[in-house]
Amino acid sequence: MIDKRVRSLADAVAGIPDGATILCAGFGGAGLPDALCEAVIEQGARDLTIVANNAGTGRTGLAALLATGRVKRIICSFPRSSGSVVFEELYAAGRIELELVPQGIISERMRCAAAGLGGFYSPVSVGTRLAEGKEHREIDGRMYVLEKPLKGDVALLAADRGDRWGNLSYRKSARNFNPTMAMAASLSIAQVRHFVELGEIDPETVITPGIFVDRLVEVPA
Amino acid sequence: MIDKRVRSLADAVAGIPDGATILCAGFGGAGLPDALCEAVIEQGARDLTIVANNAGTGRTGLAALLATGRVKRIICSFPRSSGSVVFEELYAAGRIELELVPQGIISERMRCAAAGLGGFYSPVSVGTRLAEGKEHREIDGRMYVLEKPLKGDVALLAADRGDRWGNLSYRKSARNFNPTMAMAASLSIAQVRHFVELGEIDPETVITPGIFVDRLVEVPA
Amino acid sequence: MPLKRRQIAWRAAQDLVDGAYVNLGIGLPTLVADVLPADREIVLHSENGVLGVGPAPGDNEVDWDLVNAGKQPVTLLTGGSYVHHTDSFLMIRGGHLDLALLGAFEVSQKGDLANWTTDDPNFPPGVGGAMDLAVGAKEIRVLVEHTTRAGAPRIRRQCGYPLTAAGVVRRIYTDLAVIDVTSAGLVVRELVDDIDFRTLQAKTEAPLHAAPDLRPLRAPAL
Amino acid sequence: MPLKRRQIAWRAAQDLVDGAYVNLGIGLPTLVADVLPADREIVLHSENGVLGVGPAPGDNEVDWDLVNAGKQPVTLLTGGSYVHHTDSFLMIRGGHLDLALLGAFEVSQKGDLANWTTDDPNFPPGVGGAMDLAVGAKEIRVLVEHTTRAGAPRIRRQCGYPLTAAGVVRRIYTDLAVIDVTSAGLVVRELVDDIDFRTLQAKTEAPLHAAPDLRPLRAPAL
Repeated sequence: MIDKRVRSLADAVAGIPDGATILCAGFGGAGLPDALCEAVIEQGARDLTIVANNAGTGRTGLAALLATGRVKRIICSFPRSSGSVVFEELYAAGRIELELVPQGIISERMRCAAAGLGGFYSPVSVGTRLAEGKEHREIDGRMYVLEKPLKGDVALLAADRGDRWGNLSYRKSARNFNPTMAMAASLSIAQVRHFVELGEIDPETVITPGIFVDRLVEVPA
Repeated sequence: MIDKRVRSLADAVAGIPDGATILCAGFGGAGLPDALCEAVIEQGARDLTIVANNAGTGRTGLAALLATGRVKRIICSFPRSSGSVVFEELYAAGRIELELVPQGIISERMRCAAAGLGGFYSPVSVGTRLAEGKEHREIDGRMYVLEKPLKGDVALLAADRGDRWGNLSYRKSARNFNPTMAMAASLSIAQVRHFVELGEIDPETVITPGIFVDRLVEVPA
Repeated sequence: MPLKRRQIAWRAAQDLVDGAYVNLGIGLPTLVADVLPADREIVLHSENGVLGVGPAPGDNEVDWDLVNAGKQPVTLLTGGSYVHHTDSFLMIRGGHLDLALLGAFEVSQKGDLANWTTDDPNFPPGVGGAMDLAVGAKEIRVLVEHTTRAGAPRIRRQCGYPLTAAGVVRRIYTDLAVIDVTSAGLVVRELVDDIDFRTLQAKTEAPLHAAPDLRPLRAPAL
Repeated sequence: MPLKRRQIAWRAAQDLVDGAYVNLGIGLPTLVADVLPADREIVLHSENGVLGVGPAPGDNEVDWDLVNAGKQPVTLLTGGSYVHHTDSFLMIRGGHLDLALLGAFEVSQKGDLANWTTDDPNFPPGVGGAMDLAVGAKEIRVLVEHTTRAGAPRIRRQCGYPLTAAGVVRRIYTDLAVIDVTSAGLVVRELVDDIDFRTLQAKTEAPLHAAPDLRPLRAPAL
């Protein structure tokens, strides 16, 4: 019998090793696994690399994890959101490395890893500073840069509903990076607002099939 | 006002030019746009390239289109299904070119075109005859071949429900190649079992957003 | 009178055709969602996976699971749908959007766009979806205030800030003018009433050409 | 007695662990769906976008929108779901499946797999999802009749037919034996009762080694 549900946030994040690359879903506050981020603080892993769209806001969730000083590097597209005070302090103090990647390319690089591919040619960033050092190639008259897969050791996800097989559904734009990150990590962990019985999520409307999810924990909104 | 619905199969396939590359969805009989295939016979385009998983069965639908002799080339993964009699006759007679592509690579190459990428590195077919002539590259200790995007001039799709914006939903495994082909063609045409009012397909469960669909015609099952 | 921000958005919205798929970038372009022409169906795309963005919600309708690229609450039109980020950027990069309306720090006379970093060492850069949009949408138009608060021109011979993409911008909507980027240079199509062409040129680093049918740029009070 | 096809499937099914994600190829492997151990939850994947394939439907339950890789009608387990082809092959190629059970024309002593073409000029080749599966699943096992109808061995020193993938097969289930592909060669783990090892070797081109704990291969009548 398959049952990926765990009872506590501590169980959900158990075993994350030092040095892990953690994919952290969410766009602003929507679909953000804030409870899981805070559970990682308790869990204690350090020397972390975080992959996320933003760099946390306020002093909770991802920002709280950054504030511990245990994140050495963040790969994101837009750390400049209003309220990213913790990141800005760390950045100004030179206490965190930033790898800036265009938003669609972060997502596509994670999908590339998830799909077992070795890389892809992208037209994005050609002619800009972000293409410096990347391999260039002209294909059918257009210039592309080679982008490499981006795989996570862990993905932290936030979904609306989840069942014991790990099937997930989301609400509205809270879907965002969650489905791709779920596919792109060795250990995918979801906080869900509601545990539901197997079969309650219509098979046509499962957005993340359980095959991509390893653990889920209920965190009511 | 957006209204992509057309009244007849003839209107649906109007304007397909000679020499077009047509992506034809379906896996076996599920999700197969048989009425659209037959409408292309009436429409008259010739020197066609068909991209499909299979090569038609029996004497109707895709097989009927092949039987006209107006398909010069087929790109597919599995033309060997039982009942692919028309294709087998044409193939034995040397009257149709076959490009055999692994099933997942057909799909990924179409997605690559849909996503505006220049190509991708795939581990599939390495060390086999199907990799001959392809550019090889070792990445992080694994060998890959370079695969190129595969774009359609036209996609022929079969869906369950569709609305005037072109939003589509499917039933069960009839989904198959439809969503990817919808994204990968310049002109995407769907036969749908049921026209529904805008909003009847739950926004969470639209599988093919209308942005990818140009025309739809109602063909009851 | 220079246009207010909402009026710049209104002017850009007037050029959207019925049935167009249009991405709205953060900042000024986001305002376009609230001032669309009532006689057309325009499908707004937001990079975070919303197709069919509606106007801002009323105070009682705010749902923090439904936000736009600027993380502000929005609504969904009937017929709209949600996709995940990878599919949303497939739409962007794959040429499925007719138009992207973007903000900018600077635009050059050749249509180069700079909108992701000012290189301020105290301020982290943020590229977001700007580079994906700049190379992916079928057409790029920019909404921007004509000068910085300090009065420096944003429409320049060459961008001083690092590029987002080269040669992609086709039209610029500012608080003072509507300007097309053409192979013959920058052509002013519309100009606000109380500024003359020479004054406009003085606020613009790149050379401007007046369109033969130069028209007044006017917007309702909103 | 050699096993019947359904019994080969049954034997392969006994090795599936609770919670495993398993792809079933066309032909013999497809039969596995109907003979799964009742005490385990095993999630069967079908390349055409079905995760959680159930047993064959009753005559009144056939739905031609729900088929397996062999285009035969199937059912869906509670908890199952549908994806499109590109996502289905992402699952396959990205290493998300624990195991793929595939059919074969031939398997070599090094685990090379040949299952897509016999090079018969009168008969078009068909690769389907075989190459994607062969390189993508975490483990590959083959279900095959030990010899062709003409009696030619299918387990060979080297494959005579064009390869699907090199060195990927880890275990072979036949109507006569269960054989592991190891770095020390082919090791027979189980052998049907009424055939001795020497007879098995005679029906096999590649050299075989008997496992120290060689056991009888038995299956219920089914």
